[in-house]
Amino acid sequence: MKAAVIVFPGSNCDQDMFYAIKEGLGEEVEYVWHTETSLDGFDAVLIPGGFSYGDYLRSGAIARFANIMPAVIQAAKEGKPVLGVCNGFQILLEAGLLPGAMLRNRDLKFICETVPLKVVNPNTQFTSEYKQDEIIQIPIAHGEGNYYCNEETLAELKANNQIVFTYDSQNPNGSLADIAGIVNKEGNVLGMMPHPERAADLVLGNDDGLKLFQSILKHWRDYHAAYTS
Amino acid sequence: MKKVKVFITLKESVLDPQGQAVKESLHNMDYKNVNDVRIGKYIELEIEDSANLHQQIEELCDKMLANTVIENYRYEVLEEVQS
Amino acid sequence: MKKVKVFITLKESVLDPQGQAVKESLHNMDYKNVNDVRIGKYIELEIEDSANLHQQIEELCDKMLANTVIENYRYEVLEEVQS
Amino acid sequence: MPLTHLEPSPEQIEQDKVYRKMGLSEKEYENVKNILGRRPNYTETGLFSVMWSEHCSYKTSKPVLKTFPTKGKQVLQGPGEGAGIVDIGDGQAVAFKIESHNHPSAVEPYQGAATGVGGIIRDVFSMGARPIAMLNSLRFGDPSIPRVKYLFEQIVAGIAGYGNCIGIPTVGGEIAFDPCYNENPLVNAMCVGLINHEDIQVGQARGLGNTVMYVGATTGRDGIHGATFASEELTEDAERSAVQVGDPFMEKLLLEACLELIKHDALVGIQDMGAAGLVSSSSEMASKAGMGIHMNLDDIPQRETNMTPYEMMLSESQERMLIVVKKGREDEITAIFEKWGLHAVTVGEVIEEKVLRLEHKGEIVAEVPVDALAEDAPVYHMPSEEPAKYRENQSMAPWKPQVENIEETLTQLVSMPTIASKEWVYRQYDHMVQTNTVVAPGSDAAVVRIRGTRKALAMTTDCNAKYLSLDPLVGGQIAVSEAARNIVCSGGLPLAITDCLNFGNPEKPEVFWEIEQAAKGMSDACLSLNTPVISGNVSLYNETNKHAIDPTPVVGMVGLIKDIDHVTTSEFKQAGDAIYVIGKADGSFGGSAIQLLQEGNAFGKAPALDLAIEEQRQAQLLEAIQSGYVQSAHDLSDGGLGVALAESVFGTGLGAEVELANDLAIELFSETQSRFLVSVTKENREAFEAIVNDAIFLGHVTDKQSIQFSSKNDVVTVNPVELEKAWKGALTCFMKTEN
Ligand SMILES: Nc1ncnc2c1ncn2[C@@H]1O[C@H](COP(=O)(O)OP(=O)(O)O)[C@@H](O)[C@H]1O
Ligand SMILES: [Mg+2]
Repeated sequence: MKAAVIVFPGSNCDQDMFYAIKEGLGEEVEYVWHTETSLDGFDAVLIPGGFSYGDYLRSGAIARFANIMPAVIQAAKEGKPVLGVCNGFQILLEAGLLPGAMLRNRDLKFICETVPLKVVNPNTQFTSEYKQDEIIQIPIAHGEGNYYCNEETLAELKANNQIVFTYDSQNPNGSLADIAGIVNKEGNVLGMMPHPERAADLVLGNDDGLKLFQSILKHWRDYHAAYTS
Repeated sequence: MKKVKVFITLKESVLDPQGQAVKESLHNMDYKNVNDVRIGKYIELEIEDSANLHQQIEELCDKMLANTVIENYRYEVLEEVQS
Repeated sequence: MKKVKVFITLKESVLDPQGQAVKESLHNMDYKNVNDVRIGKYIELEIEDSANLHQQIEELCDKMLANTVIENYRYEVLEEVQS
Repeated sequence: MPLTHLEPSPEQIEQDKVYRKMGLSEKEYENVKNILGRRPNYTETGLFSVMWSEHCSYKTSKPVLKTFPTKGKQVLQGPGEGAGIVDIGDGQAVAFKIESHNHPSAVEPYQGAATGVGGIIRDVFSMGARPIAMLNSLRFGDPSIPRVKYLFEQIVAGIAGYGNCIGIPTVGGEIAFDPCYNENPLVNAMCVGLINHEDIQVGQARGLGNTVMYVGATTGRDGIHGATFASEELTEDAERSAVQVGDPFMEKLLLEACLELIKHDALVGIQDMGAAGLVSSSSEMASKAGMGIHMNLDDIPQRETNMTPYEMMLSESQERMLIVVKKGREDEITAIFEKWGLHAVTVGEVIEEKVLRLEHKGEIVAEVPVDALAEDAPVYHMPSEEPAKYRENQSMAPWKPQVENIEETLTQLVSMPTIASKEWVYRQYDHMVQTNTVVAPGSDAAVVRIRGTRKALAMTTDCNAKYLSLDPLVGGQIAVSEAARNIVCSGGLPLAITDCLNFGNPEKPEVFWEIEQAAKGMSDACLSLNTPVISGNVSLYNETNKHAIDPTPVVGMVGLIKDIDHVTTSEFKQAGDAIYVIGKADGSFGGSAIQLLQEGNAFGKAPALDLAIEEQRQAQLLEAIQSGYVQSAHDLSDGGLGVALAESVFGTGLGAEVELANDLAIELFSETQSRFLVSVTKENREAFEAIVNDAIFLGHVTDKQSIQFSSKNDVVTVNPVELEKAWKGALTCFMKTEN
């Protein structure tokens, strides 16, 4: 599998994502600069966290107009897995690949800590290695992770099983329905505020996030096996 | 050259955590007569005039300056400014 | 009950990194006719009327809403709103 | 049209003593006239006034700084450049420096702190190093005062805002509260970077005819005279125009672009524009290279219209760098910056004559010798005098606390803002980005691994100013020793220090005496512990209404952990482990937390320190850790053994039973120096004791949620759950209560 890590000016978790794939997963990975226009040849698209364009105006608001974005949208249409973490999630929202928007954290402060997440939907290509309702420890680090959408959208998210991760026990940022991560209807675009790439190396004391990347890989392998056999 | 003022506000239905916090601290500071606080953005643009100026401003607002999932906007086009 | 609109802008001499970044990206998106962008805050208050309303609003702005070391503010008091 | 005609003429400057307002003394002005052989014009007077300010020239602190030990096998770059650099083997090195942004933070706390962080990061990447971690050392007044609370909240937010955005983890630091900082908070930021030996850069403008380029943010009127401002006491009407706004996004681009630039062979020299902006970067680069610079100010990217040469040269707009490149290679350099959306522009060239020559609208508007601005700035030997307060403290009879209820006292101690958990603060800092943080804030030193090796770096900042207020010499020794203890407890060998000397007005002989004594103490400790001073910063005039702060020489230290397996943290690991304290309690209470708690102020003698013992214990503990015998290690600092034990239990769900030889109040709360709390598995006890001479066995880690202290005539049990609540909640509680 070959993954692309999209790099915008101001991305700062690009390396972390890169190492999660390269060292955590042992798969091929390349950085793709925001000025590129094609993602041909990549099997998965990863939009890392950080402060693209300084988070100025609104987080993700400027990045969605980068030259690479049409290719990201194209990849999503083709059914390739697209993962947006933290700022990547915010960009996916701004780009309309996922529904809803982000507000500032309830207590208006940036929060960096490891929090328990519940895997509400293990039946996606990003979560198949987790068990239903498994509690995992994943770091968060954001100032605007307070997910919001209107009632119809929320009803739809629930009806389609699009809520993938929720905050367990304590909601750190005030997000609607404790939402920490959602997928699109088709199930191939995941946006999440917590950082699985920060929990993919035991030297740092936690590899609960690794299964997310392993799920992507497994799905890709199964899919390939189906096509090549 | 025109000066354009854009006012961006959160939609009524959307909770405004910042406005809430300001209101609470105003109450704590004994400004009890402040009933509501909503915090939005105020953007000033200097933009070269064109035939479809209004259309262009709306495009800018819709696409970039405001997130219409949660925000409303309003704008005013002001007098000519010297460039 | 009065509605008050407060406009908070960065002082002229103070750098506006947000405005700068937005301007640059508008240029990259081919909105080359946007010459300047300054980003400030727009705050709406609902406040019970009082004899010294203006004094109170100014106090609020000075103490809490604006950071007068780097920001200027302006406000408008609007029509009565129903509470 | 140039606005220079509005400026006073050279004659008027002399007559009306305009130079005084800019911060030059009569004598200094005369000196400038001698150097130039004429009266300086307005721009030139400005150049001298900022470059000769304490902040840029260290004119009063230089004689003191000269006494620091700066040499060592490990030192690749000592003081004098953007940051100091020490070797860590395998062709790798670590660059670090600490810097103050006290005055700006007192006026505009968010931006003051943010730009402080931005400035120190530039210092590190301008050496060619990639910043891998940030720390910060903060001092605030009494947190029940609303203004203090506001400063605290905003300063922390500013540090977070900048560091989080740029993507460098903020992994550690320290915070203390004391009324002496009520109006004068201290904000010291430290940056640590990683570099390969061959990439080390210096800020020099070498090579006749080479091109001087400017890159980064545009120049505005912000922060004009900031350096002078930092060299004065804070007054009510302190110059507010000095406020600068940080742009971490711009800095992130600048950082990435500069680290790419470093690898380019067309680069000759690079320096950030920090204090005194264009003047200091250009004159220092030229002076160091023995050359001069001709600059055309029309080419300086400007944010505002009608800027005068004076304004451009003195502006402290942030996120700017000055670079010197080989002539004819400018396009290659421009291309690197273009990729990052930045515009590098040519603004001048290196000339033979050792002058800084400024051209503006076709005229030469200033011409001054670079050495006079930089290396040959005046140096003053200030009178110093032992303060009466010191003699009084030395002659006092030892103070002893009266403790009725151990549990209550311990609860009060862990609730003191200085001792309480700083989670409220570091939760706002992204301490994990870059995914190398092995030990996050909350233990002794932070630990950051070096990817692709077995190595890791331990880092910390420390200074207990209360001890220094009683005895700056011993306090200075303790500050360095405490930093080293934290490094050792984490499994690291202390390598070197950076320091930030925060003091009051050096023109007062008593204050200057404190500076000298503190520096002497720090030097003693640096020599004993083999941690030379490789970089640092001085912040004087920290006074409001004539009250100086406690002497606060903050020590930033980095240590090398040879193997990631040696990483050790402070909390207990498992029930059954043996608990040891290294070193006996001797009843030192001068400046202790319990004295502050019970008496409201510090008095008496500071705790004594024996550097030979300090060195020996640190070496032995490190050996025991490296041998794999140690489960947890924690140094005893504020609050003594009682607090250290409690901290080692917090968050573990474990408990402890310890037996102490003497009176519990003395055993638990005295702040005798050079002590450590260590836990060791049963199997390793003998091996551990064989290495560490002064280890005293105290008892065991238990799986009961209680801490039991017993002595000959006392048994006291403390509930660690309640204690932890008090410790964790204290700061949050302070920040939540409204005034
Ligand atoms: N300003 C700060 N920023 C980040 N971390 C901090 C800050 N202040 C304290 N900490 C962290 O809290 C922990 C306890 O700090 P402190 O009590 O000063 O430790 P010690 O006494 O061992 O030096 C340390 O891990 C320290 O890095
Ligand atoms: Mg410690």
